[in-house]
Amino acid sequence: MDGIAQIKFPVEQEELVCPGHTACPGCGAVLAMKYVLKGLGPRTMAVIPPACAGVISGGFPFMALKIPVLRIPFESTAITASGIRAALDAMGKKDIHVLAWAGDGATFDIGLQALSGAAERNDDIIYVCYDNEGYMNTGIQRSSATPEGAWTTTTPAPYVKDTPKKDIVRIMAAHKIPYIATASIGYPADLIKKVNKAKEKKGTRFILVFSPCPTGWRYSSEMTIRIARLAVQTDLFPLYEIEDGENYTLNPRRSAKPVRDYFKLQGRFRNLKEDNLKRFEEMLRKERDYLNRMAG
Amino acid sequence: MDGIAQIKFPVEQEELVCPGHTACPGCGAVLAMKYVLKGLGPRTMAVIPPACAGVISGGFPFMALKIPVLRIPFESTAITASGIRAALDAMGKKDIHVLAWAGDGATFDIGLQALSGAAERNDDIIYVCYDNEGYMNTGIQRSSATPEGAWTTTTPAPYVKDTPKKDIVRIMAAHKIPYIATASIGYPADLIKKVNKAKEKKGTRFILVFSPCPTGWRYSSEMTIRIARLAVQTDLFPLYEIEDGENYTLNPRRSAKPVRDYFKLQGRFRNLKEDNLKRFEEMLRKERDYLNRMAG
Amino acid sequence: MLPITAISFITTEGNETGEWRSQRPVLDQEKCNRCGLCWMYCPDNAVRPAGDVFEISYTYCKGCGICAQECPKGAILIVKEER
Amino acid sequence: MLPITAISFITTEGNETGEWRSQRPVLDQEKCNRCGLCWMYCPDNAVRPAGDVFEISYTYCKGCGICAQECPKGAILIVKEER
Amino acid sequence: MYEIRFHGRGGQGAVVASIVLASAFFKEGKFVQAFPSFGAERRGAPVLAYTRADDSEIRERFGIYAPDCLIVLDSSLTRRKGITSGLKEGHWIVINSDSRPVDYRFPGDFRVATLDANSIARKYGLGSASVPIVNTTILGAFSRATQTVSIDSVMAAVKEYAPSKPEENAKAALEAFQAVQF
Amino acid sequence: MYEIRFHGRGGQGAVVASIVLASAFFKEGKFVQAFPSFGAERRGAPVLAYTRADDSEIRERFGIYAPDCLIVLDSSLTRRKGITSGLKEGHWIVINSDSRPVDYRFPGDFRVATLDANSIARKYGLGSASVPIVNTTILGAFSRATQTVSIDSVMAAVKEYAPSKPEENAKAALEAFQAVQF
Amino acid sequence: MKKVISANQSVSYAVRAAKAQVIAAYPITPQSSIVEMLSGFCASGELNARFINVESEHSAMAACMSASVAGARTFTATSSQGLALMHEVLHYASGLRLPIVMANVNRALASPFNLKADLSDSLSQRDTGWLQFYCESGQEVFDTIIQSYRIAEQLLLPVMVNLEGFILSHTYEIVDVPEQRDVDRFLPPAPPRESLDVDNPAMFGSTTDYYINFRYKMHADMERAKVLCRESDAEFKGMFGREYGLLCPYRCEDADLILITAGTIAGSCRVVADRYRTKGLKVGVLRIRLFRPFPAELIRAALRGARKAAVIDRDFSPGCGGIFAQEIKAALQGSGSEVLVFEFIAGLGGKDVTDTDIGQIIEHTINMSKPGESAWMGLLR
Amino acid sequence: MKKVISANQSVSYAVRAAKAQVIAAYPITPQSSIVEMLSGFCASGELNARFINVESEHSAMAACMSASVAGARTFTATSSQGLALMHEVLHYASGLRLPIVMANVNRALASPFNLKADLSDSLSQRDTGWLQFYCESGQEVFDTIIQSYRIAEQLLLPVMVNLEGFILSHTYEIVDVPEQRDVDRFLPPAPPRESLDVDNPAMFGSTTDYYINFRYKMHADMERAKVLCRESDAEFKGMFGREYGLLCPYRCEDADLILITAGTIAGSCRVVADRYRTKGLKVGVLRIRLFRPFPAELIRAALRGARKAAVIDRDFSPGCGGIFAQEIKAALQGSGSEVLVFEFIAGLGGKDVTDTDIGQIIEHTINMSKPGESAWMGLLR
Ligand SMILES: Cc1ncc(C[n+]2csc(CCOP(=O)(O)OP(=O)(O)O)c2C)c(N)n1
Ligand SMILES: Cc1ncc(C[n+]2csc(CCOP(=O)(O)OP(=O)(O)O)c2C)c(N)n1
Ligand code: SF4
Ligand code: SF4
Ligand code: SF4
Ligand code: SF4
Ligand code: SF4
Ligand code: SF4
Ligand SMILES: [Mg+2]
Ligand SMILES: [Mg+2]
Repeated sequence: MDGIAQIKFPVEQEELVCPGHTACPGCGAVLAMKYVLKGLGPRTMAVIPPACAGVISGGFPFMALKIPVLRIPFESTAITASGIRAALDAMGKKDIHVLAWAGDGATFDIGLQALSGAAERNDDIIYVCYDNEGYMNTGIQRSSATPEGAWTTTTPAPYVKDTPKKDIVRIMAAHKIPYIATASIGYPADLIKKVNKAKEKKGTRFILVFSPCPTGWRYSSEMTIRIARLAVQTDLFPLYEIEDGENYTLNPRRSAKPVRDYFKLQGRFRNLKEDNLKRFEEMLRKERDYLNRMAG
Repeated sequence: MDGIAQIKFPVEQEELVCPGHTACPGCGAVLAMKYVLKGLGPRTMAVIPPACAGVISGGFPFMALKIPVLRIPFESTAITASGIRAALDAMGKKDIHVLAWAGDGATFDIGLQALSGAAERNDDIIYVCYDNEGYMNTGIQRSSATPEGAWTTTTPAPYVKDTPKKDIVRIMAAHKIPYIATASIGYPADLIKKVNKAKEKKGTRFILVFSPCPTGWRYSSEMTIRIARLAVQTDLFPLYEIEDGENYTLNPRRSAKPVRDYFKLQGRFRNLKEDNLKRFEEMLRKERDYLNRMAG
Repeated sequence: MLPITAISFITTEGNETGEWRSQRPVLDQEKCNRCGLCWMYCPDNAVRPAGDVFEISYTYCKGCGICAQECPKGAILIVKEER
Repeated sequence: MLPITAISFITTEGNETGEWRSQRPVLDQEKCNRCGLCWMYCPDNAVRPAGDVFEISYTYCKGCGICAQECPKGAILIVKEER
Repeated sequence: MYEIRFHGRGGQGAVVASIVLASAFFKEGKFVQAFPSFGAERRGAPVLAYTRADDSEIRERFGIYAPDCLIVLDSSLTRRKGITSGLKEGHWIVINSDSRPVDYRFPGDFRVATLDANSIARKYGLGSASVPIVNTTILGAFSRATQTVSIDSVMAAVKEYAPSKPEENAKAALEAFQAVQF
Repeated sequence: MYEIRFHGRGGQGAVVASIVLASAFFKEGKFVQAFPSFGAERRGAPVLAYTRADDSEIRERFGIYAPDCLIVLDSSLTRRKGITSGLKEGHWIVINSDSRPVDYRFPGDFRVATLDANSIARKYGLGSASVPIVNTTILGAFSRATQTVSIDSVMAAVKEYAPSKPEENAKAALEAFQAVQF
Repeated sequence: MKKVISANQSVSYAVRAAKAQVIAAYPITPQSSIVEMLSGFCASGELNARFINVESEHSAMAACMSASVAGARTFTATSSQGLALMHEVLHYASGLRLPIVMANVNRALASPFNLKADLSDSLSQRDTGWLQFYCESGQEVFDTIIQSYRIAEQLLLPVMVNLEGFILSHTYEIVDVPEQRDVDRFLPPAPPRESLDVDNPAMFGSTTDYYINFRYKMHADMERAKVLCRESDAEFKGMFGREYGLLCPYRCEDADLILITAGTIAGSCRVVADRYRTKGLKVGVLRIRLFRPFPAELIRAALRGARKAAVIDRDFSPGCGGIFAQEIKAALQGSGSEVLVFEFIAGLGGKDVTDTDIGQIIEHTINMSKPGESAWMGLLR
Repeated sequence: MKKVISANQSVSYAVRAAKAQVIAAYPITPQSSIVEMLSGFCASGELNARFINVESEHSAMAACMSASVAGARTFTATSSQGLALMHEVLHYASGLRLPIVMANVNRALASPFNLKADLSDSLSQRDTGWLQFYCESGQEVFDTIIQSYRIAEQLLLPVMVNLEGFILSHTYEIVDVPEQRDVDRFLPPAPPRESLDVDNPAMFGSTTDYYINFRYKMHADMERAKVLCRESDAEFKGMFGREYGLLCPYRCEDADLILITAGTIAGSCRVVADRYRTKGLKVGVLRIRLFRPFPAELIRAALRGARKAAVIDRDFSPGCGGIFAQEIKAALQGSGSEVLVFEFIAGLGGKDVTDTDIGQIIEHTINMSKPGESAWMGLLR
């Protein structure tokens, strides 16, 4: 198909996500899954906890993914991946990627301990967290990934969330695992590149994928990609890699845009106050300095 | 009592730990409790999960501590402290310290998630982990705080533990809580000083107290203090503070001793191999660099 | 005959989500430069390479509008869905 | 009469752990400089300030030997417990 | 007992409509029940909601399989097969549509009422121009067509439940009451 | 049925002794049971352990309240009140002690056997000089005094269970067998 | 004041009226709207309580537990997986004798997943030492939560109030929400109890050889609970004109056949029972409202006259059967009762239990001379 | 080969003999020595299995679950709090139809804490869809674990093997550990089953409206389980000369009074029963070995001749009573049986159940004309 040859970036064309899935129109989480599976390919087994990803993956007798999937308890994403790896090893099955696929709630909150345990044992799994900054599947409640100043149904307007987003990447870095990356559905080529890099390593690999949610973030569905990019361009979601918890590689910095541009597109930030904005800029500066210091 | 006036360091003399408790002879964990309570004083409420600390605190109808204590589930140390704080606030009770007192197993492993949750909410509690590097109460099994190369009943000789100790301090630092400190029962004055400092702050405060265990570490009981000091002197357990996750203050470095001195006193390290030692020295160097980088 | 527990084998391709659509993307092959971005960014795999062009499958397209928003050539127009 | 559930009020001071001891620390007040380290380091609070000296309570002392080990003046001797 | 089934799409507010209608009946001293057809609601995906009203206490806790009325918030849904399933013969189908009742053919003898709720909703600035929110508006048409509940009660209920623009919502319902064709 | 109660201190290996003795009986075709008195064992703190032996299957799953013999691993424990509680009159108390049987007075008519297990254990390098491990040694004395199990069986069992120095442990038991006074 | 609200909203209003002081909860379908509404109340100050956004249900219950030991009035709400995750802490809460009140929105337990009504989630907590109520309407949910606080604080045992997911939780109906001052009269601040106190230090929940004695106390108090529940129900009627009882019999006095069930199925059963009554068949309905403690005596009394009973369980203990059916049979054994108990499993995973289903159950029970295996209703082909 | 070992060691040897492939476990008193021994076997290679040092029991069961879906033979062991923490995942394991085998060392549940034997921990998992065996000797523990793998893999349901903490787990006695090749003959590698497979992708445990149908399948297979358990027990006897049955009656044929219990108490009961037999009193003992699925028919049969039964429960469901007693009574109801069932709660929190206690139970049962409230034995003053 020479038409495809013209595609500006070379990517696996096989789709492991089937159409007909039940994600909302414009869902970023589906795109994250689409890209990650393009990177990993069909010899992948996945565990998926309750989440939008669970709903999207299909209800009996239907499945939206063309790989083997196990639906697991909300607390157990990483350890169930570890269990599969242990079984494959015990049965002598090789060349299979074990993917732990979870939302931010399952990763930052209820599944953090199991994840920390897998990281401590350096179990041979690829853990991908698609981050839509809240419990979306249950109707948009706050998670510890919800940014300060955001509305959710449990941080109701006008009070909104008053604590900053948990820094899961730094937490994982503290575990000194072989590979950590942040990525965004706004930059599929970069995301897929990082997945491929993770693929080549052994041990616990962690990728945080920024995945906007039109339904939960209160924006119009066509803006999903734009918003994902803005998060990176405003430094709210910097893209970088950490190897062995110590070697930092930052993506080349994109045109720095003011954070306002990002916030104003989303209904969830309608109640953002000036001082929030100030704290944000302060916070972003600090974070940038930290990353630069680390990148050395 | 002027005799006491001569004591080289001024410390609270009231004992909130009663004699008659059932700790093993030479137990470091009891000393940690003794010092921390000297720092916090009697207007303190504590939660204690299953652990040696639980056994030591007494069995009905006896109690070894002179403060109110709640015995809690193993997973729940931090959140039960948060719950007490919430109740005190709701009932308008002030000037009471809520102490979460847990071992390394309850902190690094099964209770990590609850701790992370409290830290994310910055709940107003003082969390002290007495670290004896293993599940001692159940008979010396490995925890993720058990150092590489150590024997435990679940990392049996000659194989021993082959993964490094989880870096809980870095994990907590990633939560950017107001105060974090490492301390040791080998240096009570420093420990109590840090407790007092923590006392003055609000929000989630975390102190990791190195607490040798003659029974589990396989050494003769009179060496408890000596071993605690050696851990610091060899840089295996550096003493420092972190404020707001970013401001590091390192204790003045003590005479640097070779790690061997520390290992050779303990039966649990009998199977330590040369390459372990190498990795240790390498690791210690890295850690020192990291701390220095962070400190200034 | 049901399996022993909920084990799914059938893909979701039978579920025609185009039915959800309230607006419809229309691709102008003239303007299109075959960059594939619409294909890359479609959350529903409703844009597919067909020979040397890209086509939109209205069987699945939910009308989110991303393809139109991201098309560098403005080759995709969003129109109201008329049924 | 028992409480409604296991609520402890009585301190452990009734439990004479000195009974566990197989070796006994003996404090030589002559050598002692009152630094209080033995008091500070005793895990069983068996060293107590008494007036202007420190005394060892054999009711609780478990004979761990820490006090002797840490005494800067070598004022504490460990002897075999004879019963 | 009077039972209504709502047909809408995710985002159109069919569930809210069923609740508003229930409280309209409640204002007239009726016993009421309103419940959605349970499941993850996605924008644009077909959804169902139900309302029950009766003069005596409602003890039924099972689903509604033979409704006395259908309220269709999106005309395109009328082409889904089985949309009328269970609807009692001779009863009402109230449709948000700019076509006339006669343009609709359903398998069975039903009474059809239509009104262009979209334009009315737009007129009163309910929802966005592209996606007007018609869930309150159409209740006016229901009131007029079925005569089961007064427009005043509907308007009162609408005002009570409208998250914003209560007056506009009520006016829209009233206009629908007047504009409905059957 | 023959029931033995061990009195020791945490770290002395009373529990292991109860198991070794059970397997000694087992080697003579007896049915056996050995169990500790349950609880956190701290060095120096008094601990109890039990052994049952019988010619027929042992179905009893309750505690031992009237033992046929006491084995005391630490002479200082003999001064604890109630140490002989339940011990059947006329039965044996085997004590690790450097004093003679006659030096002991117990409330009731019991037969006392003593041996200096510490020096024997030290001699064979069992445990440390300060803390000799006497749990295997004393079983030799038990065998001789009570005549319930042969020294060969004891030695065989000792060899089997000794974590280290099986020969020395066995020899110590044998020497105890010879040295015991009663 | 009467409102058209959902049962989940009814829960939230009740907790506000009860003036809970500490709320720790975690979202889960179909409970989420409770968490959302309550966090709203706390944020706006309508309810002066601390809301803890925990990271899991295990922590939610742990927080309620410690806050309760500290003396606060606490609340949480959950469902299915969340309740299951609390399991360990549920045992603690009762063992510590804490007056915690929890709403559980009944939902099927995974695996496989199903978000709809199924009582197996709360029934599989039946051995945890919690009182358990099962409600059938939004009004009853409100009233039961208010009653529960009073009972819990008198008895020092935790109470679980159950409502079926969606079928009840998401159904809007008329609820009379009483005036705050009336609620305050019925439910004053908790009577003082042993709690954490720096001036009187005590240790709660330590290790003990008296374990069996404390279990016996719990046993005795569970017996007392039945009396207390009746008393507070009566008092409640005095103030609010509504009462429920521990069992809710409908036309049972002269019934030959009694349908026994819990929750919303009871309402539908009454509809069908009346139909059969008109056909001259003496059918009654017995709804079990209080399941823990299990009112065995009342069950025996209620069934005294009947020849047959048909138990409809929206729950299932694999390898055993319907849970209500088993405990009812245990209550009847040796009581000299001759009643034939027929067992039906229906409505698992939110399967609608229609009037037709109930009709079939009645027919089946009439036609069979004696009970056989439990019959499963509404299996899909 | 015969050895003097503890029941915990017996568990470990059995798991080694069963060639488990993935073991994930977390230490807890009194189970710890199992974890220690098994991690030793895995480290030394004596057992070629992956041992996962999980950070909690919730993760231990989750790991067994996923490893089992991936096709491996898995094992875990736990006790009390650990088992309670697994609760949610226990439901998953059965719902996913996984042949996981677990040893549970029965211990009292907190709060308050008590480390000793109490069957309430496993019995409060009775609704989770696991088969449950209760053992009385180290030999039976070994044999039951071997049998369990076979049953689990034929049935595709998980099995829990229970042994009482300390009283059994830490008691050393003679156990005949069979030759590996004999075990291999009895227990070949697991028959193939649906599992994760990149060449045939499938999704396991997704959301479904067929929930009730899958529950029905589980119900049907639980019925089949009783047959399978008897079959494999018979086969086991053929190979190893030992069999147990689902119920273990002792001198019940002609008994007027039958003592019913589970676990180690049964042994002591036999001793006392014999004493009473010599006094001319016809006492029998019925030990319940398989509790899930509950062998109701066999219970009815076993009690047919008896006039009275005394159920001794080392467990307790607050607000209900002894759990064995309740289920036995439910099984008897409507069966025409006249047997009078007396209920006794004894040995909670490891309280020793002595021959004297059992004697009192017998006396009590003889002297009372009909059952009253459950009697609690051995309360401390
Ligand atoms: C133990 C447990 N608690 C709560 C839930 C309910 N629940 C299911 S999905 C979900 C939110 C998931 O959030 P996240 O992981 O961020 O995924 P998202 O839905 O946002 O994609 C919750 C709270 C559950 N299934 N299990
Ligand atoms: C849920 C649960 N799992 C396991 C246990 C058993 N347990 C009690 S204490 C303990 C180890 C505690 O280790 P740590 O926290 O390091 O304290 P330490 O005993 O070493 O002082 C374990 C595993 C438990 N009580 N609860
Ligand atoms: S709620 Fe958000 S994340 Fe979930 S499916 Fe919809 S768009 Fe995707
Ligand atoms: S085992 Fe170690 S930590 Fe525990 S009481 Fe003994 S010495 Fe202290
Ligand atoms: S994005 Fe636009 S230009 Fe690129 S392929 Fe699609 S339609 Fe053509
Ligand atoms: S509108 Fe959305 S769903 Fe439709 S083709 Fe474009 S991107 Fe795909
Ligand atoms: S440590 Fe030595 S010198 Fe100091 S007070 Fe004690 S005995 Fe005296
Ligand atoms: S020996 Fe140990 S217990 Fe005794 S006084 Fe010295 S320090 Fe204290
Ligand atoms: Mg999310
Ligand atoms: Mg520890």
